[in-house]
Amino acid sequence: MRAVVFQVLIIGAVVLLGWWLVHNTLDNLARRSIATGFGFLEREASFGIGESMIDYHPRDSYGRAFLVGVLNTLKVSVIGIIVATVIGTLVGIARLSSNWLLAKLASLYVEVVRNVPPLLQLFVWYAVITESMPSVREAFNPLPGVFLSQRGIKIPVPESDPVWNWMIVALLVGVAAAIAMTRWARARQARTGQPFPVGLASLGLIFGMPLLTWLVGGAPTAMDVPRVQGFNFVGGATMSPEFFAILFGLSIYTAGFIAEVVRSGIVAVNWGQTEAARSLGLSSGNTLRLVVLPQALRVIVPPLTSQYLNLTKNSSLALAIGYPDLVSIANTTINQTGQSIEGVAMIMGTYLTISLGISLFMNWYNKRIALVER
Amino acid sequence: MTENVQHAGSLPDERPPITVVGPIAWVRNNLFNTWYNALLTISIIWLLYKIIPGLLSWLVINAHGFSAPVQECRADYSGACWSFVSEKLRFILFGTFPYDEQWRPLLTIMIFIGLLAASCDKRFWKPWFLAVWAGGLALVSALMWGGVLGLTYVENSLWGGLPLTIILSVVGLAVAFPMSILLALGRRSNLPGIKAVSVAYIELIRGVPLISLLFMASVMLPLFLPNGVTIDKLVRAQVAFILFAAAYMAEAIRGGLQAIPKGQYEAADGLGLGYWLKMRKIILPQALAIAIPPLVNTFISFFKDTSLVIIIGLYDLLGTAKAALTDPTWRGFYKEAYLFIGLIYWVFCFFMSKYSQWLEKDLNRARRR
Amino acid sequence: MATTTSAAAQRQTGTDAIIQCVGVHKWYGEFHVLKDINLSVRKGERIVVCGPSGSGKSTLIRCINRLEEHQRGQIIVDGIELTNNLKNIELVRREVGMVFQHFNLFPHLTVLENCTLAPIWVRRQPKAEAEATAMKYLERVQIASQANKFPGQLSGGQQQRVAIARSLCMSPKIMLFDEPTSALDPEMVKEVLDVMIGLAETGMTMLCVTHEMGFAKSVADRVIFMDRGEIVEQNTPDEFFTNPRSERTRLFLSQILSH
Amino acid sequence: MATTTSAAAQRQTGTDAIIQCVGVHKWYGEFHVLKDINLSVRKGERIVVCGPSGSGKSTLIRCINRLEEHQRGQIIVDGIELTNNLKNIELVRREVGMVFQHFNLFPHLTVLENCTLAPIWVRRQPKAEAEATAMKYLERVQIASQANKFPGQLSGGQQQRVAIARSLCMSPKIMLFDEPTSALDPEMVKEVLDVMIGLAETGMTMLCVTHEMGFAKSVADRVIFMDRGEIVEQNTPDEFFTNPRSERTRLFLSQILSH
Amino acid sequence: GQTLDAIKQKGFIQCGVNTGLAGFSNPDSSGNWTGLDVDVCRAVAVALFNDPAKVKFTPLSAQQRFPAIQSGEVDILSRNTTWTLTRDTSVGLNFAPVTYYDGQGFMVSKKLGVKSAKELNGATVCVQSGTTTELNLADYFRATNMQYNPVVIESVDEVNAAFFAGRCDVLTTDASGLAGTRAAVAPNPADYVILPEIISKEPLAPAVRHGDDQWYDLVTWTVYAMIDAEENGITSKNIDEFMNSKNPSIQRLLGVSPGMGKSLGVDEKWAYNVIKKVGNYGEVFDRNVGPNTALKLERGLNALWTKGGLQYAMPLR
Ligand SMILES: Nc1ncnc2c1ncn2[C@@H]1O[C@H](COP(=O)(O)OP(=O)(O)OP(=O)(O)O)[C@@H](O)[C@H]1O
Ligand SMILES: Nc1ncnc2c1ncn2[C@@H]1O[C@H](COP(=O)(O)OP(=O)(O)OP(=O)(O)O)[C@@H](O)[C@H]1O
Ligand SMILES: [Mg+2]
Ligand SMILES: [Mg+2]
Repeated sequence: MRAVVFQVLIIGAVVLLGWWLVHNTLDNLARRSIATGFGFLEREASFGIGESMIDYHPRDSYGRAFLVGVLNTLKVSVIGIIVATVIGTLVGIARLSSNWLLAKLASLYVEVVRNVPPLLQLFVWYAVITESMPSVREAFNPLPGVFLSQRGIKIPVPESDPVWNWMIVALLVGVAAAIAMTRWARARQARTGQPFPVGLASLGLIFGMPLLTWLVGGAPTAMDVPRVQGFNFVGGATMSPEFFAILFGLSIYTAGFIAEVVRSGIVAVNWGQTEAARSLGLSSGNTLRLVVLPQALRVIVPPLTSQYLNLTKNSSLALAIGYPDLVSIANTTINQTGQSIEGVAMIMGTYLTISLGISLFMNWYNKRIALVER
Repeated sequence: MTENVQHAGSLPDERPPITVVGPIAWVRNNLFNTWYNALLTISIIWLLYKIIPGLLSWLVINAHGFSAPVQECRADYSGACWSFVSEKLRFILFGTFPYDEQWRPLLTIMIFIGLLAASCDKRFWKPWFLAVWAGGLALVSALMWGGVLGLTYVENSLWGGLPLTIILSVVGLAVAFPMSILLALGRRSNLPGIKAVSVAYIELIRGVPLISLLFMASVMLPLFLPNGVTIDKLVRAQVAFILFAAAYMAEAIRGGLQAIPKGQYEAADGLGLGYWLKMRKIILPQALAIAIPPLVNTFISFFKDTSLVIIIGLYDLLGTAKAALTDPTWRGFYKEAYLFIGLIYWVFCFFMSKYSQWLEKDLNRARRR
Repeated sequence: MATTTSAAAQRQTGTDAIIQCVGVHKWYGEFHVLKDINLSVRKGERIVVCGPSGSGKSTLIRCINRLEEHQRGQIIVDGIELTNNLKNIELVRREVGMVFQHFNLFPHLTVLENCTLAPIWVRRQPKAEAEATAMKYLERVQIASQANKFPGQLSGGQQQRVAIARSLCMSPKIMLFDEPTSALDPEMVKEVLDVMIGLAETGMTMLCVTHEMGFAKSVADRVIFMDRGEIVEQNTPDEFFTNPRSERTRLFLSQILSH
Repeated sequence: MATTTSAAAQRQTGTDAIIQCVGVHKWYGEFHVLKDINLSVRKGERIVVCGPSGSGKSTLIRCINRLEEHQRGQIIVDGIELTNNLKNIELVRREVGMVFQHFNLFPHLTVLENCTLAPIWVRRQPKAEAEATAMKYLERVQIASQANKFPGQLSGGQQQRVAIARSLCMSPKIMLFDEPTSALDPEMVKEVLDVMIGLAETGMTMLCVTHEMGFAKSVADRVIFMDRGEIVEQNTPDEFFTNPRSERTRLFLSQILSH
Repeated sequence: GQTLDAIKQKGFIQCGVNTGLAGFSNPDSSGNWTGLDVDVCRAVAVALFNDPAKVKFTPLSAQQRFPAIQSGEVDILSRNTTWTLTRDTSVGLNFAPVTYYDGQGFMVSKKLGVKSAKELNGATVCVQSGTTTELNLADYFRATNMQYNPVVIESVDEVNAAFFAGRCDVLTTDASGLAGTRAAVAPNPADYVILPEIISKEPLAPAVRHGDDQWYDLVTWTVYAMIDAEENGITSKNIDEFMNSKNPSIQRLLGVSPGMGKSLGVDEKWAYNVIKKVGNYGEVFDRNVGPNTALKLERGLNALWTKGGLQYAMPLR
């Protein structure tokens, strides 16, 4: 009974607090005659955005501008998570390396990167990238058509041709074929015991199919090669220095944490497991793949999830170095429309959605690999 | 006959071959034990050879000393301008705190460092040490605000730099700590109402970036409050920090709570201890001990995250460094500025992280008793 | 008596030796663990290694399948010399089964999967075949009914029996045991010893570090006593227990039997 | 004979019953663990509960101090009916001591602190008084010399004795034991049983789940046999062991005694 | 009015300034606020309290400034804020006279050989976020039908650093900022040119909240007094000589002939105090951003109307 009263009181207090805040807000909005509602999303944004995954022009709406921001945030988060995982795993393994120099270097990396505020690191990376790259005219040209300069990395993209669309289809077919082949190979190994070089064959399928399509389609070679015109390169595709700075800044920062997560996961797997596997004659690769990693993962996955969430949320620091992420664009929007409540609500809602999505996926994965114990 | 007793006497211990001990063995075993390690070693040495000289020449060889005039730095950018740091040192450390009174924040920093250092010692983990902390905080407030003991009053909008960073994190964590305990207990409560509120709070706060919470505190808080009521900026930032820290620490503590076997709860119930007594005397002491390492990790990240208050125009350490860079005379020396404050952050965080590692080992040893 | 044994030992150094250690030395840093080990094991021989703690028994056994590296001397297993050559090491390990004190089962795999992992990936057996073999050995260690459980769900004795079955599934020519019963509760020791005795009866070459003197007496062809990294005495069990030649052996036996 | 027992049982349902269960039912989800339990325990009575694993013995005992909630029927302990009323539950728990299979000592407190915690905080005794009482009981369980150690430094048997002393310090009217010896090594069982026998001799009301039939024979006033959530048989120990009424009891006894 | 009463009661003015903009508001090495915007606030404090220290500064970022003035967190916003219609109306501000006439311009590297903003098609432009600059930039390129690629960064210093590192072809901000930046931050000022086009009008003025005309008047006339003093040649050094001036408008300004102070509700010597303790407009300009400072700004539009500029004080009478 007391518990019920207590709960009712608490929930009542929360509701009351909420009502009080809403009431004040409405009151204040009315008093200052500030407009509310999401109508502004359809108004013309009339500001430029440096990079976008979809077509965007200042005459587009605020809503579209916001979408550009969301996509940019997703882009950084997704690629960042992948890059951070790769770097973090490598560094984590390097810390355990028998090469003293490498192990020390890796722990130096972790100690430096984890103990300096990420915002500061972003500033440093941005400065390093912008200052160390050559100017447009003196762009570094490591491969034909690929240019590295202060404007970022420019790569050639093929000029539009129906074959390219077919190649995308072929790629998908290749992926599907690779999956089917993996299944088949597993069944065949179960049947005959002969393993099949699945990795190589999959690569072959995934890259070979589009290549074949390309050849069949008459091998169009017309490329939209970046070239200097006026101030900048025209043509090709770009990865901007801002994107690089935020991507690598965040990845390198988060990788410091992931490295520790990975290291502790691997250390948590008893050395006896490796010895047992090796003494059964399993090769070191198979030992890692079949014995150590599956066990390390269950230690690694939960803290890894938090790191992924942190990386995603830290991508909001992008506004400090000029990457047009969702916070940066929402900020400009708020500044121009004055609709801060809606703006902040949209920011928070988006991050919340992304975070919950990552959590759900990782929890599902974690459950799948959980150990059965007595 | 002799083969059976293979060695009638004990064989002497021989010196190991040089492939086992000594510097050559060390180099062989630690740097060149496999071909790929050899390759790695060589590429790392090459990389260091490429990087270190340039770094050294900028940091030391070509650098301008601590008293070099700015014109000298402007004439030659190939070395660091350390006179920027000496010129702006007091501003970076103490912000806009009245110049002649800056011994007060300095003392504050030292008191905090002393208290924190003492707190690292397990012998001080006693209830009376809370009183020492309370006394320390009282002393610090007296020092920072003044208005007593003949100290002039300094309002908190003038605080900045390192003391602000430390105050934000220490006070934030101190207040968030009890909150986080309640939240963690709430999340594990079997009262659905309490549980729902706790879960919603924790997940909502953890799902959004701190920066957007700070942003809300700075831009939107006035809208939430009754007309005319304003809240001090420092307080707002502090509250945002507390809300955020509480959610994160609650999760760390929940981990500790989950590690307590069910039997402990039942034994406490069986003795007739009520809920709060059970928590206070039995469960929390054990759970918190387990949760200390993740808690210290949270402390570290919050210490770093104070740098985000720059978003709302408070001059923490990073803020003062950036403001120092806006002095027309000294614009442009941001490398020196960032390096300097990066070092300060690093020192604090490094000690905390080392301490947490040590503590984890120590507690594990104690638990295995 | 003694002469027969030495003659037998002489014969064993002949060509049908399946394990041959010649002047093996090993150091851990400054510490000289194995000193001039000369040992030769015939096919089908069952050897028990004993000695005080820290005398290098485990190290010797682990050198034989190259879990540790020796620094001087030669170890030849099934005709293959153990060097840094990775291929050779893997070849040797296929032929040598090892059972550890702490079982080291793979906790993420079922009992059956534990047993079929190596046959499938190393011997490239078809899954069905590997499973059939595995079930055969699991039956032999009387644990077939647990085949689909995870190791975490089994008792220590059951786990150790699975570990033995897992090694047997690779049909090794030699089995190495490193104190296989010392991590078990007293009731479970018997289960495991029974399995090992059964195994010995099939004529498997076995090298077993153990302090179970009953086991040594009933199945060993030879008992090796080590101390401070040396082989102090090799003898038939009868001789060894009743008439140890070295003073040290006597001391050791008095301690272990009074226990 | 049977009539005497049932008559005795009849008498026990009278007013001097300190525990009374009337038509108690309990479910875990879909699973019906306790079925129509009627039980009445007089002051000073010593009851042993036995039965196969999973028959609901623990559940019954745990319902009596409300570690579990029953869903139908009444449980009245020392005149207080167990309902959702938190106050009542705490009152009952003060009068009922419980000793668990796994001791559940508080590892962060010394033995003495384990014993004084509840008296100080629940009974509000002065510390000195609580400590004196605690020492008295620790002496009774012959462990006073360990008073300042932490539980982690004691053997299982010692820990269980501390657990008993801890309960006694609250001067409970009733003591519940849930297989107090089954987590102990055989050598330690006797220590604990001795303490329990000593306790029985002081006239404490005891309800004890145990498979130690020797204990049952020597101290129990009544043995209760449970199966599948029902009380199948209640009887004096003599009757129970020599002349069990139900077929199930007989089967159970044959298993347990042959062990 | 409400605001003025509150200020008088608490005894100081709360002044919102930029978190750091060289020459306009930035803390010096000992943590004192300096700059043109800062001096305007000090002048108002002198007019009201005869004490330049009776003002407290709240550093505000671009996002924070309007909520801060709206909610009453600050009494006056002296934070390089452009006077626009929307801000005057829907944000609810009253702008005092312009203290700095600015216009948005472009700076480019000499190496590019660009002579006019018309040639900037396809350029990458560094711009600070959250200001009118961002919009003007978009408008300009749309109007001239050119393409551009913005790099939008939050803080001025990062914007400048990015530009001088070569990240952008063009740096755009208020022309005052450009000149100052070139003078003080550029590794080699001679390598950069400021293009002749000014693409927007940026009148920067202190602002107060709607609702207290008295307070607004005081801010307005404090600024005019400073300009008027310069028109009359009165400086903080020579002001005492003018106390005996026979010029009636000077007499009114310096409170020798009373009346002005009374109608503003302050001390009759308010203007005298302002000029004596803070200086006239020219002095303030020269001290903070003028040719002798690290910013090296010319008076340009901010010269007196008599010297070809736009600064023009309304008559004090
Ligand atoms: N990795 C290592 N580094 C250094 N010394 C080691 C290492 N492994 C073992 N030793 C030392 O080598 C000696 C022999 O070890 P080993 O494990 O072979 O002894 P053992 O005879 O098996 O003893 P036990 O009966 O205790 O298992 C011991 O003194 C041990 O301390
Ligand atoms: N929390 C629970 N949820 C669901 N079922 C439970 C729970 N606790 C116990 N059970 C089930 O209730 C039944 C009775 O359990 P109880 O622990 O009372 O048996 P027991 O007689 O004490 O057995 P044992 O001798 O093994 O301790 C068992 O079948 C058990 O699986
Ligand atoms: Mg060993
Ligand atoms: Mg039970």
